[in-house]
Amino acid sequence: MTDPIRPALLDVDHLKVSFATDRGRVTAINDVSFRIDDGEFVAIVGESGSGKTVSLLSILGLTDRRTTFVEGTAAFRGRPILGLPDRELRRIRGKQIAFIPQDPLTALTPVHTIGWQIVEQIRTHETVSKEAAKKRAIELLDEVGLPNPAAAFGRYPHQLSGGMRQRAVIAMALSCNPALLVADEPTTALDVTVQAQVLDLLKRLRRDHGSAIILITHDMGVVAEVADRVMVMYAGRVIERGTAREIFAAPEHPYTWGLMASIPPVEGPRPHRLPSIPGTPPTPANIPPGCAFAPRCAHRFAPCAGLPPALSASGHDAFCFLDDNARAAGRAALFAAPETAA
Amino acid sequence: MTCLPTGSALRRGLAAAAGLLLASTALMHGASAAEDRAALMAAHRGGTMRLVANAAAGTIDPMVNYTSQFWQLYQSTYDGLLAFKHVNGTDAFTIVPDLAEEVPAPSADGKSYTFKIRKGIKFSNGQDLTVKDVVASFQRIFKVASPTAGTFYNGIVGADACLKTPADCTLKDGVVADEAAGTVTINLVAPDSEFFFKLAVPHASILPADAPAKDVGTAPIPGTGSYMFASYDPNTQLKLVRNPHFKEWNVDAQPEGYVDEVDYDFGLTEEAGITAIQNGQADWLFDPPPADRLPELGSKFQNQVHINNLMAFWYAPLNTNLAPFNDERVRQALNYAVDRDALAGLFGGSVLADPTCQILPPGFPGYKPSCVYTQDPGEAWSAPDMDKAKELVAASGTAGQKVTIITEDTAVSKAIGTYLQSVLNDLGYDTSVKPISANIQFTYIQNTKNNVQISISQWFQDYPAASDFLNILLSCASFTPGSDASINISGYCNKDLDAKMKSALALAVTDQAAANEEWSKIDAAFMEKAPLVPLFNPKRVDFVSGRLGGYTFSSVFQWLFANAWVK
Amino acid sequence: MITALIRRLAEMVFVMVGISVMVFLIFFATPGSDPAARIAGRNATQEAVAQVRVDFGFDRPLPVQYVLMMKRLFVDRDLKSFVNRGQNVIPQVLEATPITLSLVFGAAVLWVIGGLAVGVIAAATQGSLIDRTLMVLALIGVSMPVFWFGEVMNLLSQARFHDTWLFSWVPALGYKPLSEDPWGWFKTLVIPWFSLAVLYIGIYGRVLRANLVEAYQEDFIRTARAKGLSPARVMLRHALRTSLIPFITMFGLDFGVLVGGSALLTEVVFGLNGIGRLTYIALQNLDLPMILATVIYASFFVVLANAVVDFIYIFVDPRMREA
Amino acid sequence: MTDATSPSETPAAAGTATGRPQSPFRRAMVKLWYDRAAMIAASVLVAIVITCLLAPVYAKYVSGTDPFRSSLSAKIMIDGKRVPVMAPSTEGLGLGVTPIGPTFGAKYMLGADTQGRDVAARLLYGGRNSLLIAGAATLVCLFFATLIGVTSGFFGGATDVVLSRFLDVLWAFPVYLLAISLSIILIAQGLTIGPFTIESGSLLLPIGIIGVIYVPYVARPVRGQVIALKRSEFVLASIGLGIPRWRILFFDILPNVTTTLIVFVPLMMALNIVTESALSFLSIGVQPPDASWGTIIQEGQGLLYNRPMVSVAPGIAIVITVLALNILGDGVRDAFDPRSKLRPR
Repeated sequence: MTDPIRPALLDVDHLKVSFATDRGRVTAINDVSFRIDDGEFVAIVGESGSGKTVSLLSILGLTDRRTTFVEGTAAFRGRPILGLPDRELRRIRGKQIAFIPQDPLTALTPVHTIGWQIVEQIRTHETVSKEAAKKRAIELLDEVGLPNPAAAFGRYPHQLSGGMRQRAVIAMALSCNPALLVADEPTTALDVTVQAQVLDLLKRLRRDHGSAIILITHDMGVVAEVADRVMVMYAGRVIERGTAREIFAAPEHPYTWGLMASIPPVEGPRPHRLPSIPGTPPTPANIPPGCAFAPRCAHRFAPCAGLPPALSASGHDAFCFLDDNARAAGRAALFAAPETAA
Repeated sequence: MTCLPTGSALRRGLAAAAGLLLASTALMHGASAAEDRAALMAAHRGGTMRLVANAAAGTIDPMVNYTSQFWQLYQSTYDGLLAFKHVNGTDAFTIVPDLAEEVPAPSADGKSYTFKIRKGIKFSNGQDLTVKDVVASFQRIFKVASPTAGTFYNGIVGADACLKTPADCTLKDGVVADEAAGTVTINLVAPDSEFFFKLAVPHASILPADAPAKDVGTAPIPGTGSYMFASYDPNTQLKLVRNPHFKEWNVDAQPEGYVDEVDYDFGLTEEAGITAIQNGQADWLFDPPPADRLPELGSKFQNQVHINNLMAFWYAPLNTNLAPFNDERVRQALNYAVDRDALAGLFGGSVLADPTCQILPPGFPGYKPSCVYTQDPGEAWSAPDMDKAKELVAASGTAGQKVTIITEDTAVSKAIGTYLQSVLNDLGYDTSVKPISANIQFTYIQNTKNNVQISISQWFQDYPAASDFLNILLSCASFTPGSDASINISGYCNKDLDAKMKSALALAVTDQAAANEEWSKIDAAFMEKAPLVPLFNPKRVDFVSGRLGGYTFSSVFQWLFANAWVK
Repeated sequence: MITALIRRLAEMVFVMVGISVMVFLIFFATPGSDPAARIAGRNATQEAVAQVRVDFGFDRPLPVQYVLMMKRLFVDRDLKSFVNRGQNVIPQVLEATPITLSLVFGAAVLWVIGGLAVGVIAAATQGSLIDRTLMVLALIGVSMPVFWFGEVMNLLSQARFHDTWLFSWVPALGYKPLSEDPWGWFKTLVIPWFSLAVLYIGIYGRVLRANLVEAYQEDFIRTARAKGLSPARVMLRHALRTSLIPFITMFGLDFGVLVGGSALLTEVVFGLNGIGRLTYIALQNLDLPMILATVIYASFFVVLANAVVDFIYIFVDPRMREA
Repeated sequence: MTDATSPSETPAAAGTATGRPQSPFRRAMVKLWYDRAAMIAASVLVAIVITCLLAPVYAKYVSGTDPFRSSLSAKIMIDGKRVPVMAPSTEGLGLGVTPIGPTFGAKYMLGADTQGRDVAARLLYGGRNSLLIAGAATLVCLFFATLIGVTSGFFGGATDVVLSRFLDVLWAFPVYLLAISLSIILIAQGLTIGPFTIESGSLLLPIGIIGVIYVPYVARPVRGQVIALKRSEFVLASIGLGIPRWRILFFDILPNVTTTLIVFVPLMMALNIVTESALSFLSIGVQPPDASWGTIIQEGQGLLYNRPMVSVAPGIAIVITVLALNILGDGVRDAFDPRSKLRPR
């Protein structure tokens, strides 16, 4: 899959992000490495607070430079982008890497029209006339499936429904034909039917534009539908990685099992209650030493007090002490559970 | 009072200087006055003079306005039948004929005067002055409810009816015109020794018969003076220009002015006014200079400063009907205790105020220097006598009572109040000070309903007669309980002295000198009873521009702008 | 829209009537407020006082007096001062207005520019020394009583350093009409403008900085940055543009209140005969007609400012348009 | 100083470390305790208050003069020479009398005022009054504002309409004009309410006036908050459970309003000090011989040209005090109600 000659689209290596707080430095992201190639659709999955958004924001230089410290390397098409001067980074941001924010209501500046904001992005990166930019914006709005795009152009964010806003945001992200789209939970704020439409849209866009997509989500169901590859994050680390098929077929980390179990079954009777992982994820300030998931893990045992072995360079792997047998057994027990409970 | 010697020496020195100045001007008005004046006129005539003041003085109507600020201007814009002489100092107390050809002698019973009106005088609108205008003007005093209608002109026959129903005022038998003879005869109910003075104040100005029979406010009425009001806006400017129809008829009564135009600008603070004069942007400031500029004026600009006695005094009326000042001893005690030199300091120093312990101001008819409330009683005040004061208070047994001093909220009045509070506290009272707006304080302290115990006030002469102080401020008739108009603020009514004042007024009709003797005795008699605490006689500081010449200060109407030049 | 307008108008009228009634009642509750004797003049006879009382209608019941006075103020427009006899009240107010407007308008220009600059620079350099210095200065500006600051400015420019090059251009206190002497107008007003503006630069700078800092935590700022916009553009077109809404509200109300006479301390200190000083003097003199005229004028501006702010709100914030 | 860009609320999380949930009040106090600027400001304020309270000591043992008694003819020793406190001008015509300037010694450290009184001693006494009035007026204001705001917001209906209109009228009346109108009347006559009479010179008058004029500024946000609370779920739940209204008022509404009020305290104090000085500057605040910083500035105005210290010194005292109050106010607001947008004026 990897082409040794051509550099990856985005190559992140040993990313570490820490925050300055009142009580000293707190590490939020630790030792995150991954790479994405052109046209790939990668999902990063985890509960809120697991660091999935922060890691991507820090790569894009969108964290607060005064309070956030980013270490490690990240290269976009072979060019290191961490620590790049803001001026140069800005040429990549928005043009080659576009960001689709989570809540389109708060993510759009309320006092400007949709069209104005799209035109602004186009004209920031390309020297085109206002008219041309407007025409382009309307085309984009049309492309993302907004009915009556010319009218939508002059609308303010609050005048559109949630789904329309999300489409508008996607249109904006697409405006410079980016090579990489980073979508931060684009469907969370939407209701189920609209969610499906937006996901379809993303899939279609990848097909039409050939952009790679990183989808940040906490919803394994979404992942199953669209992703080529999956990374599961917990407490600032990647704890499992593999192709979507591998992970859905044979999840290896107990945390991933928990996530999978929380997907409502597509067929059959709905369970009374979806099983959930007991406890809450730790905040960056109090990540326990050793395996961070250990306190919530039903399978924890003595070694979990230390750090599990690092993930292998590629392929399907999990950040866990359990050996393959134990993994298989745990997996089996978990998937059986809902049925027995029912 | 260790600083006294220097103070009084300075005072004496200044008095001498003032005397010299007086002598030189007197000379000028001597033998060849007319020629000198012609020469001066040739040399200095023309130009525009700029006067400045913090604020205007209200209505421009000479029969209604009762402020020294505008009375000063009326001297050269309007004429009465008679006038105060336009000269320096107390010579200005002399009555001279103005629109009348001469000062008439009274009739045998002393109740009627016949004035022969000068011919050929025109109002500034070109109309001729006739006897009709004179009659109408006297009616108008009542029709516009002039503030002094009931006090100055109530002695004219028919005035009673006019006061009751002003609209129908005719004064049919009081002011009688003889068109053929060109005379006007004024009949009085009783002889009045001060009637000429009353005719010489602006309220008795002769205006065109067709002047509106109501307060004209900001619309000037044509007059006969050497200047006329060209425009008036109380917020910005009052402009005076030469009366085109004026021809000088009596230089003592209505001299022709030097300058062509007078711009009187309002709205400048005192500070700004002083600065403007220093920079030569203005020629004269109406308001007294602020205290913190005085040292600078007295040293750097001493040639531009003129200091003159005012016929006025600052005093503290004591309410003789309220404790503790209903006790004569307390009133005397306070008189003894007050350090009048310190008070003069609050007014700007001993150069600007003379301590006084009597009611009549120096130089005034009937004035005889005397001071009982001092360490060595005699002619002049020397130092407070605290021991005596404390004895008196102890005798009265009033120590510890509460006293409230009502002052104006101006700097000087408040400072005096604060000082008096210290004195009263020293005497054993529990004292507080209550400053109220200057505009309200004067009526507030008069009304017995407000139960004012002691206040700070001033009295300025209307015309040079002892009665203008003593009779007005302390007669029983001036005391009206429950009214805002009760100028006897002390509420002091002494039947004996009241009778004496009446007889002095009557005596003055025949023998002014003997009457003045009487008045000085009355002055002293009142001070024995101490219904008020005289504080000091203020002086007027005029700060003028370097180019202003011909400065003349009349003791009646203060600086005479028509006698000054700017070229 | 029309009903809203009418409602607004009714509210304005209500508030103004309320204020005038309040002032009227306060006036008649004041001892020594009976203007008859003051109008009659010093040493007037009782008859003269009584005459004045009848002439001016002080003997009539209070409601009648109120209605008559309002009628003379609004219908006949010839209400006259109690203190300066014959002086019409309305022209006085009209003449004082340009002075106050000059003062407040110039100060407003200064404080809007200053407030924007302080707020934007501080927010852009948040946490740095520049930010801290600006915030301390702003706080000092907020903490200085305006009359005292004005006095100190006077002390420096009129007395202490008047003879030096620094302040030798400063003219004497007072006002010069713009129409007659534009340069003089400017020179006399520069220091009053500055003195008045300092407080508001402080307030506006602080509020704007707080709003901007808050805005920077909003998602849309992240979106804007993710779009690759320059920091300046993010600040000005996105953060500032959204933070301007409370800024404008504040500005409208402050401007209204100041034009309505709250600049009186500055006017008193700098000898400017504006509305504030007029009101203050009228209050001190208990000149009821003048008080009523100025207070109604003042409340009119305050209420008007409220209405204008609501309107501008709709203009600036598209979210308000449908509401 | 605080930064909320970090994804979690780290400082707030500290509460859980002790294992026992802290009350919001305690937590806010702890946060305030760690706010360095606010604590410095608080110390400065305490120092100012103590210094002002020591005014009689200063007057008696240091300056040795009675700051409320005129001493127009007093003399003091400077450099072995006896110098009059009130020196008549000796130059030229000898116009004017100038009080002694700052000696920077024990006596007349900051010079004398027009009455020959020690400005430094008066400054301390003035500070007592300024602080007292500002503090008391704040309490008065908060009391009435809470009363009106809570009554109006909680009971609604006709009560609300009447009170809101009343606030509207007060609101539209420029603050200083309102204060001046009230002062001119009350200072002339004092105030009589039933059997109680406040004398015209009493400090209670400026306290009352300043307290009242800012009521709308506090009452409106309080009313808004009460209305919001009334619609909040926990109050609706209480109503649904049939809990009596007065209980809801005292146990659910008032404690929540208290936070707002605490935030208002230092800000209102700062505002009131400035207002008091402005009124006294217009000579309608504290009445002589009592002093406040405003009256000293006002008295010094007449000496600005020759003895600027008389009005500069109290101005600096005001600036320092108000600055400290504002910094403390910022700290209190950050600690108690970080999202509030209070802007009392």
